[in-house]
Parts: sequence; C-alpha cells; structure tokens
Amino acid sequence: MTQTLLNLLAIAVPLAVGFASLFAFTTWLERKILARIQNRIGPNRISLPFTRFRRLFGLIQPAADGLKMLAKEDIVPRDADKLLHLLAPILSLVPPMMVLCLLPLELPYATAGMRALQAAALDNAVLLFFAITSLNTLAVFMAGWASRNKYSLLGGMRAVAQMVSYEIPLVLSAAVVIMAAGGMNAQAIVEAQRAQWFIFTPWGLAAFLIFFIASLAETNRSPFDLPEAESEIIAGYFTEYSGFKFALFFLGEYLAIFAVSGLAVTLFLGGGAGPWVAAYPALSCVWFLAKIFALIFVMIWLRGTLPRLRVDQLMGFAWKFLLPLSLLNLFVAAAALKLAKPWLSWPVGALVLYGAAVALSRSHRADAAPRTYSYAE
Amino acid sequence: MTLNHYLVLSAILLGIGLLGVLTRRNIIVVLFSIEILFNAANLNFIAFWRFGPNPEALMGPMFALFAIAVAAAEVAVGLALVIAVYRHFKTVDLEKLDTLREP
Amino acid sequence: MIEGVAFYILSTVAVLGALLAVSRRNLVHGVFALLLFFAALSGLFVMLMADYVAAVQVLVYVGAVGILQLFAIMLTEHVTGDDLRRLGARGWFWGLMLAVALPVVLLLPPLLNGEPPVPPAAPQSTARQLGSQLMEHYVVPLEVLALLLTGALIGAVAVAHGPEKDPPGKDRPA
Amino acid sequence: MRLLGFGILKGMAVTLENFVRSYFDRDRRHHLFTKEYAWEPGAPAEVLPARADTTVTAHSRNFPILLHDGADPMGGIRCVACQICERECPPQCIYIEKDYDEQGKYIKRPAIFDIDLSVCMSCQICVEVCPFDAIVMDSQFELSTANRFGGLLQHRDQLLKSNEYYHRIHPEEARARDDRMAQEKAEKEAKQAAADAAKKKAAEAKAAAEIAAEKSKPEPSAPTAGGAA
Repeated sequence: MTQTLLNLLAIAVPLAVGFASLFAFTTWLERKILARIQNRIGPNRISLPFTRFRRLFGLIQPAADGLKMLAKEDIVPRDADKLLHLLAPILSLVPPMMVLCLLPLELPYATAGMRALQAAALDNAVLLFFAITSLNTLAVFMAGWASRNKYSLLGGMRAVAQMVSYEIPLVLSAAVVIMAAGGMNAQAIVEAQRAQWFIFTPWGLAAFLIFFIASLAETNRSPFDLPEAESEIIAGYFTEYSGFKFALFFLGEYLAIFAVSGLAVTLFLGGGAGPWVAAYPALSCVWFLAKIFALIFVMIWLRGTLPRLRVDQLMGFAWKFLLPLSLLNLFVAAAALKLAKPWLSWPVGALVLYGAAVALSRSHRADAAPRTYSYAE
Repeated sequence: MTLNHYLVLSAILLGIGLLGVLTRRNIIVVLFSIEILFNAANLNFIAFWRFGPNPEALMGPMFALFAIAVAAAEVAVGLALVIAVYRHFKTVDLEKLDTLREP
Repeated sequence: MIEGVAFYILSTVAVLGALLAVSRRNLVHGVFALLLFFAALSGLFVMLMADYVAAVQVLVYVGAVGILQLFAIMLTEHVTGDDLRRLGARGWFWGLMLAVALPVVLLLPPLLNGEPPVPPAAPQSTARQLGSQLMEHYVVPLEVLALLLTGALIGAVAVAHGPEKDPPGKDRPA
Repeated sequence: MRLLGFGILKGMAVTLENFVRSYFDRDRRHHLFTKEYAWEPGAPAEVLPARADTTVTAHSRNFPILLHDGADPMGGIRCVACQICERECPPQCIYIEKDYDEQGKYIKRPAIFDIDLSVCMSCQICVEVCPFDAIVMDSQFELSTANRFGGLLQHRDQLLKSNEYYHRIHPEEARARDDRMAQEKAEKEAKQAAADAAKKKAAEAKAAAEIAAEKSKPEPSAPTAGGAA
C-alpha cells in the first residue's frame, strides 16, 4: 500500500509544485510580453533582498506579488455567505489541479509502472477532463452569489452563461479527435498521432481553432474576458475578494489555462512527441511544456491585440458560429476518416469547412444593417 | 461491499427524495427531490449490474445512461415550466397554484 | 478494507447532501448540497466499476443540471426562502410516514431471505463496449433519445421564452 | 479575396512586429520609450543624474522651492515675505509669517514659510507673481514620505535651495532669469543714476535760482544805497 502511495506522491507533488511555480513564471511572462508589444519595458524593478542581484529582469516580481497578496487584508463583506465565500476560490482551484493529472506528461524519473505521468491513466480521460472542468462554472457562480453584491452576481451570471455556452464547441471539437484516435485514453490519442499530428489535417486544424477559441472563452481570457474585465461590471465575480483568496482565483485561472492548453497539445499537437525524443525519452516532457508555452504565447499575443467582445457578440459567436461549425466539422471528419483517401477528402473537407465558415459569418453580417431611427413626433 | 449495502443506501435516498417531494411547498425543491429519486434509481441499476449475473451485457450502465439523459431533459422542461408558471402566477408556492382544483 | 471505508464515507456524504438539499431554507445552499450529493453518487459509481457512467454523471448532473437549477432559482422568488415554512407544510406528518414506510417495505424481502450474490470479476473499463453496443444493439433507443432531447431543448426554450416583449409595431420593423 | 479572419491576422502581425522589433530595433519608432529611473531611488536630492539621457529633462516642473544667493541660506534669501504668493496661490497651500528683529522692526525675511506639497497643484502662479524671483519650480520627484498628514508640509529650511542648484536643474531658465534680474538691476541703477543726476541738476538749478534770487532781491531792498554801485 505504501509503495503505491509513494508512487502517487512521486507524481502528484511535482505536478502541484511544478505547475504552481510555472504559474508564477507565466504571470511574469505575460506582463513582459504585453509590455514589449506596447513599447514598454515591463516589470524590472524588484530586486532580491539581502543579495547583490539588483534587478533580474523583474523575475522576482511574481514572488513580490505573491507576498503582497499574502500581506493584503482579506476583507469579507458583512452579510456575505461566509462558508460559500471561502469555498469559492478553493472550488475554482481544485478542478484544474485534478485535471492536470490526466495529461500524458512523462516525467523523466517516473517509475516504469507509471509509463505516462498520469496519476490516473484513465480510459476515458478526455471525458473526465470535461466533466471536471465544468466544475469551474460552479466556482464562478458561487463566488458571484456569495459576495451578496448585485454587480458581482451579475458578473457571475454572465461568466456562467459564457462558460456554459462555450463548453459545447469545446467538447464537440474534442469529439472529432476522439473519433479519429478511436479512444478517449490520452495515451492512446498521443500514440495515434505518431505518424501525423491531427492539426495537420483540415478537419483537425478546424477542430484545433474551435478548441483554442472555446478554451480562451472557457478560461475567461483575452477577447472573451468580459466577466472579469475591470472596465465592465467592476471586476466581475471576484469584486469582493481581496488578499489571498483573490490570488487563489488567479492561480485557479492560470492552472485552468495550463490544463486546457495541455489538453490541446495532447489532442492536436501530438503530446510529448518531438525530435530526439527517441534518443532521450526525458525530452518528451520538455517538448510537452514547450508546446504548452507556445500556446500560452499565442494567448498573450491575442490579449495584446484584440479588443474585448460585447456580451451579445460573445454569446452570438458561440451559438451561431462555433457550434454549427463544430457540428459540421464532426460530419466532415467522419466522412474523411471513412473515405480514408486523403488526396480527395482533404481538399473537399477544407473547402466545405471554409465555405461554411464564410457563409456563417456572412449570414450574421445581415443583421448588422444600418439602424433605422424613429423619433417621437 | 455487498449488494445489500447499496440497496439500503438507495432505499434511504428514495425516502429522502419522497420526503422532499411530499413536504416541501416550493416547486424547485420538489424538482430537487425528483432528481434525488432519479439518482437513487440509477444507483440501483448500477449496483444490480455490478453484482448481477453477466456484466458484459452492460445492461446496467446502458440503462443508467438513458435514465441520466431523460432526467436531464426532464429537468430542462420542468424548469422551463416553473419559469413560465412563475411569470404567470408570480409565485412558486404549490399551495397557491390551485386554479385547476374546483374551489 | 479501503473499499469499506470509502463506501461509508461516500454514502454518508450522499445522504447528508440529499437531506440538506431537501431541508435547507436557503435554496442556493440546497442546490450546492444537491451537487455534493451528485458528486458522492459519482464516487459510488466509480466504486461499482462503472467509470463511464461516473464521468457522465459528473458532466451531466454536476455540470449542467446544477447550473440549470441555479439559473431557475435566480429567475424565481424566495431565493432565500425565508417565509415558506420548511418541513412544517400542512401534510408533513403523512409525508414523513410514507417516506419512511416505503423503503422499509421495499427492503424487507431481499434483506430477510436472499443471501447477497457473490460479486463476479470486476469488468474492464466499459467505455469502448458501451460505445459499440450503443451503435449496434441500442441504435433505435439512441435515435429516439436524440429526438427526445431535441424536443426537450426546443420545448424548454419555447415555454420559457414567454410573450414577445413589445410585438413589432408600426415603427419597429418586424 | 477577403480571407475569413484576415483583419485579425493583420492586427496580430502588427503586434508581433512591434514585439520582435522592440528587441532589435534602435530607431525611434520601435525603441522602448520609457527609460530607467533618472537616479537611484535612495540618492540625496542634491545629487543629479550622472547619465545624460535622464527622464528628468530641463523643462520638468514639480513643486516650488525658495532660492537664496550665495552659500548661506538665510543670508542670501531672496524672499522678503511680501505674501503676494500666499494670496495668489489658488489652493492656498503657502503660509508665511514675517520676521521681526528684537525692536519689533520688520526685517525683510520670512520667519515661517510653509508649502503643503500635498495640496500644491504645481500651477506655477507663485513663480509668476513673485516680484523678487524668490520662488521657482524644482524637478525633484522622489518626495514620498511615511506619514500622510504632516509628511509633505515642507518648511522654509527644506524649501531653501541655492541659486547654483537652480542653474544645474534648469540651466536655460536660470540663466534667463538671472540675466533679466541683472538687466533690471542695471536699468534701476541707470534710472537711479539718471534720477540722481536729475536730482543733482535740479538741486544745482535750485541753488542757481536761489543765487539769482538773492542778487535780484538786495536791489529792491536798498534802492537808496546808491543805485548801480
């Protein structure tokens, strides 16, 4: 019994510690990249106390932020729902942590028994992934409700509506890969991509784009960060949070980003595969994290470029554009896999998908007709 | 754990569900209790499948899946009705919704 | 030994969640207790080696149905349900009696004479077989279910949509 | 051919170019505009940034300071406590009390000269109205203090800075101001000199007139003393 416990600890602890420290690194990365996009320098002032190092390109900034969050007073509104107010950040942190175990991330020293660093080498890993990430929506609502503040409740409801409606394209685009790989086991999916990554097939690319956009909305990032944008309803559902609970929310959000981009890498970018992996098996873990950070760079890049979507545009985009496209993509992928003649099914598939996308986006242009104003006589 | 444990548990859940349905006056809590009844039944399906004669036939999980899907559809329609009732009668209290009963 | 402890923990959590969901005056607490109940039940399904059903249970119930009920609560009154008498509704006594009598009556036969059947070998993960059976043996029920779900979706939207706010008049184009 | 999502890609290309060139490009358009701090946060205010490309330019204005000529602050203080700036200051953040010597005679110096920097809005009206060029704007911005209430109330001795320091932070303006003062002084002296000269001339003229008057007056008084003697 103790051996299995040790085995599990040998895998769970580095996951928790590794990804939490990656969280700190990503906050620094995000602020530096955003700064460079806007011609500024980004954080570079914090220096390590009692040491000679003056300013290590601001690498100590996340530690300083963490310390500040710890030192800040934790204000709980007087008639807030004390229990739920405390539970919400924890519930927003637990699902991403649990889901990280499902990713096929082979840590080099993992014992032979646990070939893939999957604390739970589950057969239906992907289904469990979506089941657990749907708990995030609950945490958001609980935060919005427990603060007994009209605006945070409104922000919470908007965030829940957004996350629920973007969950469907997310699951459907993952269903395409499950159909192609023939199973939901993360390891089997990575195996199926040994010959060719799914992103290089037309329906795979379409599924990847839908998955990526839906994951942006699922983690309230960049163009879809309406619920938590400062300029919107104050700061959305975590208005009444300060101090460490606020930091927990951010930790939860960044872990959700790691988890979702980890799944995107597993489903579309061939998990830990990469050059020289055959020679050094340990390299697969490096490749896995490198791909995750490539996706995170694109997320930050999008955040520096695109303006924020309005609520109705946000919901319209999910239901009127992403959902029909992902359904169509399911049919196209099924036909392509059944036909198994790439030279025919690829161009046709690409054409059908692109044509549908253009038609869908053009059909929505229609209701953007010039406004007709009617003045009171 | 033997089959009887699971049967006792689902019986208790059945009792709680019935308690909720019969005693609460708010429609939504009645819907909660109906959900509890559904889940108690699901637990029995899976328990009998696990301890039943041939598990390969997958009768239990199949039935449970269909039951879950139907229950989800039922909740959706039920809550839509509740909202429509609330919009019309301005109340969710079952005691007050007695227009069908002759006075 | 582990299974025994796990079973008792999960079942107490399930019973507690159900009881709280039924008795809590504040509906939001009721919903969260109900979600705890669903999660505990999903744990029990995992113990019964039906991992696919457990995942579906979490996805459908804890994810979707819970949120649906939260939205319903938000759209109706008495969210904190202060004024509604909880257990004290008029017929609560007979309700309690029936709620206790029915399970006892149902449980008597198996507990008295049947000795518990021996559990056969634990079946392997069921996702693949479920999928293939759904496609071959249970195709018709699957399609009927699909129809039912679409019908429920459209019906729910139609019922909950309610009358058009201000029907298109003279100056508002239809 | 309008590719779907072409606008988004164009926007992202711009930001990517900006991101990449901010590392490699030295010309103005992509270079990082913000520079490091002018000087180390801990350094005393007197120490000016050694490096040339400081963020604090010759035209940066922050809060007023009092000037004094020469080394001794109280000796060469320009301010005469005429309290014009106290009256003109819109937020009323200047407080002045005149200095009196033992006999109670007003000596042209402020006993108390307080400026509350937390109230001051750097509008520079005091600098414009001051007839004695005694108050100018400083460019020191490391002024954060621990306590919120009295911390930013600066007294006369903290405000007093040497004219030479003024030359260092705002060279052109200091030079222009000094030239103007020198020129005014020269004019005043010239006027003074002219006034003296005029006064002297007037005095002489008056003296001459008196002499003339005396000559003409004795004749009428002694007409008998023999006419034109």
